[in-house]
Amino acid sequence: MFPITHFLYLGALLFSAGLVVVVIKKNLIMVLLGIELMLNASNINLVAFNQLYASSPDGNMFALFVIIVAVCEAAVGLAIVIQVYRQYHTSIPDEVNELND
Amino acid sequence: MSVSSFMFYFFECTAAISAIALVLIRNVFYGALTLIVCLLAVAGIFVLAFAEFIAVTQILVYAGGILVVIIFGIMLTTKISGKPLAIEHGHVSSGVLIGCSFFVLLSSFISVQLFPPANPSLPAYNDISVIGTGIITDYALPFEVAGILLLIALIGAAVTASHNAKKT
Amino acid sequence: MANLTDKLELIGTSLSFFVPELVLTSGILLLITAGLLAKNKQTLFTLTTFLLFSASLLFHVFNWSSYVTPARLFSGMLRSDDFSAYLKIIFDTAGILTVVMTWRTQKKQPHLSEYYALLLSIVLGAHLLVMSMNLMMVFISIELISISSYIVTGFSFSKNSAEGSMKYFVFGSVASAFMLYGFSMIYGLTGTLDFSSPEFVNRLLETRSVLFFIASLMALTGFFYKMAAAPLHPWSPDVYEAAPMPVIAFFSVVPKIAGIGILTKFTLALNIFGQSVFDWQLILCLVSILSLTVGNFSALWQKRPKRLMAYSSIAQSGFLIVGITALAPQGVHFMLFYAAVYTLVNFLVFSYLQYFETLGLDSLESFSGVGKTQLWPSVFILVGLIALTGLPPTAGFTAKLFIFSAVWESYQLSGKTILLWLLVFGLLNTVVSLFYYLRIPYYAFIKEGESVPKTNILSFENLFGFVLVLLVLILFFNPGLLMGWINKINFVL
Amino acid sequence: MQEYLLSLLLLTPLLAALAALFIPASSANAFRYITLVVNLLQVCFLIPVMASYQAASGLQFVEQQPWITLDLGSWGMLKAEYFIGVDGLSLPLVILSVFIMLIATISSWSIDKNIKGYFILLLILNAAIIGSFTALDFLLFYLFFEFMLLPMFFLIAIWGGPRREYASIKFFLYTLLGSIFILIAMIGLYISVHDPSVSGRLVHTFSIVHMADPVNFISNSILDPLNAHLIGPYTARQWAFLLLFFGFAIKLPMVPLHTWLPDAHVEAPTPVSVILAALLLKIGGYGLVRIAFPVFPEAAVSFGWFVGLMGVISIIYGGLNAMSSKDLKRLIAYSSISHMGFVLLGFASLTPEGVAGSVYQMFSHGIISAMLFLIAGVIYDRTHNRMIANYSGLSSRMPAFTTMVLISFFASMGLPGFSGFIAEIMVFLGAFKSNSIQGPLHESFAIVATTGLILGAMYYLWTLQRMFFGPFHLKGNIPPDSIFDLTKREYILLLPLAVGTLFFGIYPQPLITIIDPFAKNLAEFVLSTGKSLTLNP
Amino acid sequence: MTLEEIQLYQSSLFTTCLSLALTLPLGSFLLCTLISEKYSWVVTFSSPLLLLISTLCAGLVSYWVWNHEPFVISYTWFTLSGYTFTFGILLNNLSALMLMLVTLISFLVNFYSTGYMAGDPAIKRYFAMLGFFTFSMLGIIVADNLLMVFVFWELVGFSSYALIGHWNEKPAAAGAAKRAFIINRIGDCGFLIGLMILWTSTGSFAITDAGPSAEIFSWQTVASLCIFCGVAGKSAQFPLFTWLPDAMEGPTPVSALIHAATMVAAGVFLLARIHFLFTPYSLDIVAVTGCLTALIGALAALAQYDIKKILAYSTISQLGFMVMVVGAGAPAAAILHLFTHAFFKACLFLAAGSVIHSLHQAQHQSHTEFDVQDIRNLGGLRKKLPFTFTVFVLSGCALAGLPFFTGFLSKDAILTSLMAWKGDTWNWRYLVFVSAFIVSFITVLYTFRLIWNIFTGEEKSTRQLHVLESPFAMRAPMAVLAMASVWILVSWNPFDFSGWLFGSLTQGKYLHSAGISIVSAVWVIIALVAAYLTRRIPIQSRLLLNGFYVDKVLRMAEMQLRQAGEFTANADKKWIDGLLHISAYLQLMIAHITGWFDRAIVDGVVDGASGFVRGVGSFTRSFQSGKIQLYIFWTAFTVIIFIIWTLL
Repeated sequence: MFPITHFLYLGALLFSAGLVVVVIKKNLIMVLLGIELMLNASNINLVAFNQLYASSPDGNMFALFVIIVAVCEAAVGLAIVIQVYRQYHTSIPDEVNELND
Repeated sequence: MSVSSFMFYFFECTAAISAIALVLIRNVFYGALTLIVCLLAVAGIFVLAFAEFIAVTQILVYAGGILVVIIFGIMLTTKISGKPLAIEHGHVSSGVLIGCSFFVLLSSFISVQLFPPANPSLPAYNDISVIGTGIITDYALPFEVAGILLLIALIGAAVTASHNAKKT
Repeated sequence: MANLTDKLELIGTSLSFFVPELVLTSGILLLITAGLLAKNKQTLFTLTTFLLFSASLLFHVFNWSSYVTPARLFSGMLRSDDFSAYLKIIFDTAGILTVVMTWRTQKKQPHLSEYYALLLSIVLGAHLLVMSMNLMMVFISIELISISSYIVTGFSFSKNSAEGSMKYFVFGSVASAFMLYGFSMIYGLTGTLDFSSPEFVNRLLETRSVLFFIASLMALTGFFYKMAAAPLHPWSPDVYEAAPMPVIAFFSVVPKIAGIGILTKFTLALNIFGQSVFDWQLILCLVSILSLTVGNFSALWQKRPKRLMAYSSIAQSGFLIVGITALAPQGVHFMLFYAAVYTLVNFLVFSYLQYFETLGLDSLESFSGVGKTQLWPSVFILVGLIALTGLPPTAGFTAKLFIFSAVWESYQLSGKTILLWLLVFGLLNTVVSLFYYLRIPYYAFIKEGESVPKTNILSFENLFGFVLVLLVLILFFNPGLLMGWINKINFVL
Repeated sequence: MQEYLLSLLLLTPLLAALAALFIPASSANAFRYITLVVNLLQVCFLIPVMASYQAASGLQFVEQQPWITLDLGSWGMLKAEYFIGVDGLSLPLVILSVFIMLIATISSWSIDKNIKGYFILLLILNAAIIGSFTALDFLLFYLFFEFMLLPMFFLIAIWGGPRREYASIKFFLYTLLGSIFILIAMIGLYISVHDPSVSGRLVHTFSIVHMADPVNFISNSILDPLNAHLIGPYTARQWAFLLLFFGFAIKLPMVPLHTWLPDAHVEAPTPVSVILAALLLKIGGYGLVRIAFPVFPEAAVSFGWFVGLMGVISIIYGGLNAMSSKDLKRLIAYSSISHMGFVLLGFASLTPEGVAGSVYQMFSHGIISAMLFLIAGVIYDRTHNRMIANYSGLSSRMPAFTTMVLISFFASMGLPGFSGFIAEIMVFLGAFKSNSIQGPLHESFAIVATTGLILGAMYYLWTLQRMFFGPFHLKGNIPPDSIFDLTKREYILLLPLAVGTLFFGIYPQPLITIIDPFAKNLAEFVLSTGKSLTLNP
Repeated sequence: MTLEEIQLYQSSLFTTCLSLALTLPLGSFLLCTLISEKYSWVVTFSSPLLLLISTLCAGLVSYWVWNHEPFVISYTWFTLSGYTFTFGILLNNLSALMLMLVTLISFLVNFYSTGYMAGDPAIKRYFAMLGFFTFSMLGIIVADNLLMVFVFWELVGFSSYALIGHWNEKPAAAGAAKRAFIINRIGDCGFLIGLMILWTSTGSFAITDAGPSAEIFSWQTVASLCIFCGVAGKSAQFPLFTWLPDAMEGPTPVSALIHAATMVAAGVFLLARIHFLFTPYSLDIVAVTGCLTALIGALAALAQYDIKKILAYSTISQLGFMVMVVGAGAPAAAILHLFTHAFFKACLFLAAGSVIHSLHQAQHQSHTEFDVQDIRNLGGLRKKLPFTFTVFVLSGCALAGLPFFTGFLSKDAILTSLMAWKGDTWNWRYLVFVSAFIVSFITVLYTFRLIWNIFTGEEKSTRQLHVLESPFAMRAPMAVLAMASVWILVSWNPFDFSGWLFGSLTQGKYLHSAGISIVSAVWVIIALVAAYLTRRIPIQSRLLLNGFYVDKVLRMAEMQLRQAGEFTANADKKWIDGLLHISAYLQLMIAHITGWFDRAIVDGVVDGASGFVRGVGSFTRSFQSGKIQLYIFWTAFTVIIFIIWTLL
């Protein structure tokens, strides 16, 4: 098998990239993509680690459920995005800030 | 260098590059496509990490599911205004700052971390049956809850998206 | 396939401990289907939900004895013990109160059946969360809570509510992504997802790696986010302002207390009886001080009651965390007391805010002169706010007294200066909080203003409020009623 | 009956308040009379107490019922009791409270805005004050202490003058700040103190009596006197003492924590300022000697000089401020700050004379300040103008009133024959003597404090000269016909007080017999225990 | 104590007399206060009557006590932690003498007042305060411990305040009263400190306790000097004498009683009473102070225009005389002078009063306006007021210390004791001795200038006035007092002061030098001549007129205090609240921006704490921009901060 750290580096990269995307993109859909990316990063970790603790499929199972959750989030997220778009006629997060101090 | 290791590093690079590309790209549509590439690469990595089932799910759900939905979403949100798909970046410095700092932090500590050695014997759970039994025994509860989660999510999404403020 | 069968056996036995959750689940399905069939039978929906919650509540109360001995369910996914049972009772009570609040405005609430289904699923998630012993379970149940919350936030279908749910969604997903990453790392470093299992503890004892610290910190962020504790708080004011009043009341109790519940379990696991190399007490102290500061000080500026209460709830989660900073059973007991009192008081205040909202008072200025025409509501909300401030003769005072005693005690044991600072700072925050808690009564009683029409004193709200006020006072004069019960909870990890 | 007198004293107002809740607000006079009746009842309850009080034997009329008893598992038990009683310190103050509340009620007769609320709050306040003077359980004391805040807040904020919001909130936040200090100390104390009467398991008690005995501190607890736990420069016990001291000093009020007082007084309606000056300020001093000094004797000894210094500063600073204030009520307010300084000085001296003098001062200041504020009220009721500069030569138009003013002013100046003199002379003797019995104060404190007397003479006589003497004329468009002499009700209010201060000035023995044993015991206990604790920490 | 003494002291007659003598003045006070307005005429009879009775009783008591063992009786006032605070009576020769003196003069003044104050609207208050004053004065005299003395000391001050300010609608009177009280208060603080020292070191206030101590810097020195501050305040010693001239704003009989005869003498009396307490060191200070006062008073008296002011300054200087001789260790001489001075000075004041009175009456008939007290307007009243003239001359001679008058004898006693005190070797005490002579010289000067200016020469403003002699009620007391200024009163031999009085005060231990008598007699004659020659020359000196500007200094000090008051008031507003403020301006600004609510609550309240609080608030809330991505950024950022911080 391959050195575990290589998986982890990739995971870290994906996570950070996802974070950056979430913060900088001026489009809600892109933010969504960023979130997916972050979730995937952890998936990589889980699967990779499962190789070390092969006695039980915990890691993979977890990854499986993460994917399911990701689906739900994506679905709900899109619904919300569309609703926001209906109300504000924009998908730029910064312009959706009526609620603030 | 064996084929498998070549594949592995190829997938790694693809995933990494596409991830970074996703950060840089200013077009929603291309962004979505890059993400597909990234996810496929990750699926490849899963395969090489002896998790074919996860890999398959990844490909099906993401590539087949989420991405379609997302692209559909893109269409929906851009069609109405007819704006170009190009988007700007905001808060770049802050975003990059935290992104980099996280990556540096994590990778630096990952590099010094010692992990227990993998047991060389080929894992036994490799076949689908283990997962199958797992789902109905040890992981029955999470599985059921996930089901409820999906249900709630779909109902919710339906209500949210379908409800038109004008009507009520 | 022998072990398969007896695993199924195990599941069967576990189900006997799982009745309330099953009730709730079936309730969800029931309501959804009912919603599809009968669109506008609001009272029916309300009643059903009410009954469901009370069923689950009563089950816990009557089978209390069965929870005293901890039991591992679903091959270690969950554990049913009296700690979680107590919290579950709080959740169900909160659910009931929310239903009552909603009942007052159900006519104005579209998609009522789905709305109730979502409430049920949130409570279900909370139940699972406080029971779960397994990171996977934790993740899924938190997601169950979160996703339902995202949706229910948008349930007044206004411009703002859409924005609120969007913010909630984005922030929440990122937070859970953090948590998930943390979990994955913890899994990698300990090799197990069950954080109560001995191997988890053993790995903890031998690992001193920074990576593990970062991972667990990221995991904690997920919990802090659920509790809306600083620095994971920014979503809450916007969400609170967007969501319908009952939902806010619900949010400020159920996810918060679920969060503190799992936080307690997890930090106690991490702390391994003080043998951990990392100073988790410090982290908790910092977070609570931060929450108190952010909550109390930002609230000073607010002009709208909803937003004000949002910040107050941030501060309150700070106080809840104060309770567990001691990382000692007694502190947790006091935290449980605080949680119960907080639930009561919170619903007291919110129900009256809703009442006043229906009279058209949605900004602090608009409360001017309400004390004249709406004497009892104003008096009751005053009692509630005093309790939130933590002044005698309300249970709020007792609760604060208890949790800060816990801090002093643990300072006495550990001699960490940060605890002393927490004590002084936390209590001085009470003075600050007075600034804004007093604002509503201040307007109501002291300012003259165009006052709303007089209404009948014997309204439902007053009855409801009176009961809650009575409870709050009784718990001050005889906290033993509750503490005696709480003290029986033997808190084992 | 005998042993429930205090409870009756305490609960009657509460019950009355409860009853009054259900009377329709329209029947205004009902509330007035209810309150009056309650006050008279309290007087009736008080008489047997005074009659059968044995000065020699400390705490009496003790009533001790279990209130909160919690099992805290690993910690042992938590015990708070309904524990009340009176001794040489609290009895005079209770007597004072009852009579002052009566007078306040009578002077509230003229209140006509939202009468129901007003009198209910007054009743609650009444109970709270009596309670805090009789409570011997720290939690109970704290309950009553806090309970005073809200009624007072609303009384000032709703029935107050033009700047009432400012004044009320300022009052509330200052006092709350103080009570938070006290709360911190209280938490520490009850965790560190156990009840020796219960053998077997550890019982954390709130009883002040137990706290006042060093042996009851759990060994190695933070506040354990036998092994000092250092926090920064001082021991934890010294910190706790300082917390209590400042908590109560805000209430007292002590310079520089006093700025809430003038505002509160100026804005509050007359009866409320009477209560505020005559009773609420006393609770600060009361708490100081009831809790802070006996519980932390060694801190009291080591910080005594500081307390005394603060007292002297308050005396002089208050006097100077009074001299320069243009508003009659403000002047009186500052004069009370100056007079409460004597209380601090006397307590700090840790001599029997000093302590007795301070208690006597609290009592006499209670009477005198009530009189002073009533006088300010008399003028304000007539003209709604309190500016000293706007009046001149009132004595020609209001001779009787001027006599009352003379009496109150000279009483407050400490002229022999008035109660203030006895108090101040004892405080001075004590403060000067302190050093010679290894007390904390240096002679110079007393000597400097005497300037307070000169200042007192200056501002009062100056006020007399400006307002009452000289040719009669009014400024600030006050209608001259609005000036008329005392009404019957005002006589009824002022005369008893005048007689009181004269009586206690000429024949102090009865009051001193009550105070003396307490003062002697406290002074000796604090000084000796304090010394012994500081010698072998 | 012999048997018959004991019997006497226990006899009910004695006790009744004593109690009557002491309490009747109080009775008059109560009567006057309680009696209703429309019966106020009663008081004009009741008060003198009561005083008369009390005088008679006092006379009897004094006669019985005279030259016997002192009568001592003491009751418990209150007991505190083992100490007993007593009030009691100590009657020895000294107090007996004073008892008689005070009651007598008080009676005379009361009697006089019935004429002088006739028709005054506040006559009730007047007689009430006279009675109260007499009572408290008697209290000082008979008290057997210093605390009691202090009590009555203050009460005397109070009644003096009330009487000076009797015509309180006159701003000058009100002001004078205030200043008198405050300056006395300053002295009394010294007294109080003395009491504290006494208490701390002996644990009692008894006058009979506490023998003198040998060493100089003992607590007795300090205590005695502190008490001397009180004396300086009451009997107008340097530098606290300035209130006495102002006090002349009060009615003249009051000046006669309080500010000439009795109250101001109380200081001297106290000095004599607690003489044992004084160490040599403190005695020297006393002597010097007295000498200084005597000089200042005498010189100032030269330059005054106002009759009463002249008399006031002369009183100051005479008091200085007495204090000086007490300092010289001869209290008996001081008391002798006190005794004589009480009579003739009271007489002088009453005479001046009668002049003023009759001139006022005259003014009322013919509506002319001029200051009747200004001697520059007066002159040649000899024919118009023959009786007053004679009385004035008689008592004036006594004041000047002419032979065959009491004044001569008492002065003689003083000079003699001073001579004895100064010793034979040359030292600073000679200065004191010499200045005593100078003072007596100046005394003659101003006395006769006064007489000449009022009564001789040609009339000035009073020419066309039809002046009448004052009524009997006023003449009688003057006559009595004038009689009392003849030498017979104190001793048979006009050149030997050692009469019944002095003899028994000193138990016969005194020295008498004929030399001094002759010298002083001659000295007086010279002075008389000088006075006659210089009578027309007006002395114009602002310095003297204002009593060496000591008053200015005091007023300046008072101003300083007021300044301090303003200062602290500022400190309150600006600093103490301002410490809580971040700054007043910021407060205002925020207030204007955020509307009245914040002005009322948040800014206002605990003014700037809230400024600070709001500061923090606005900081914590500044992250709430409403931009979700920034939320995420801040959160992630804080998490990183957490990680890094906890790792470091």
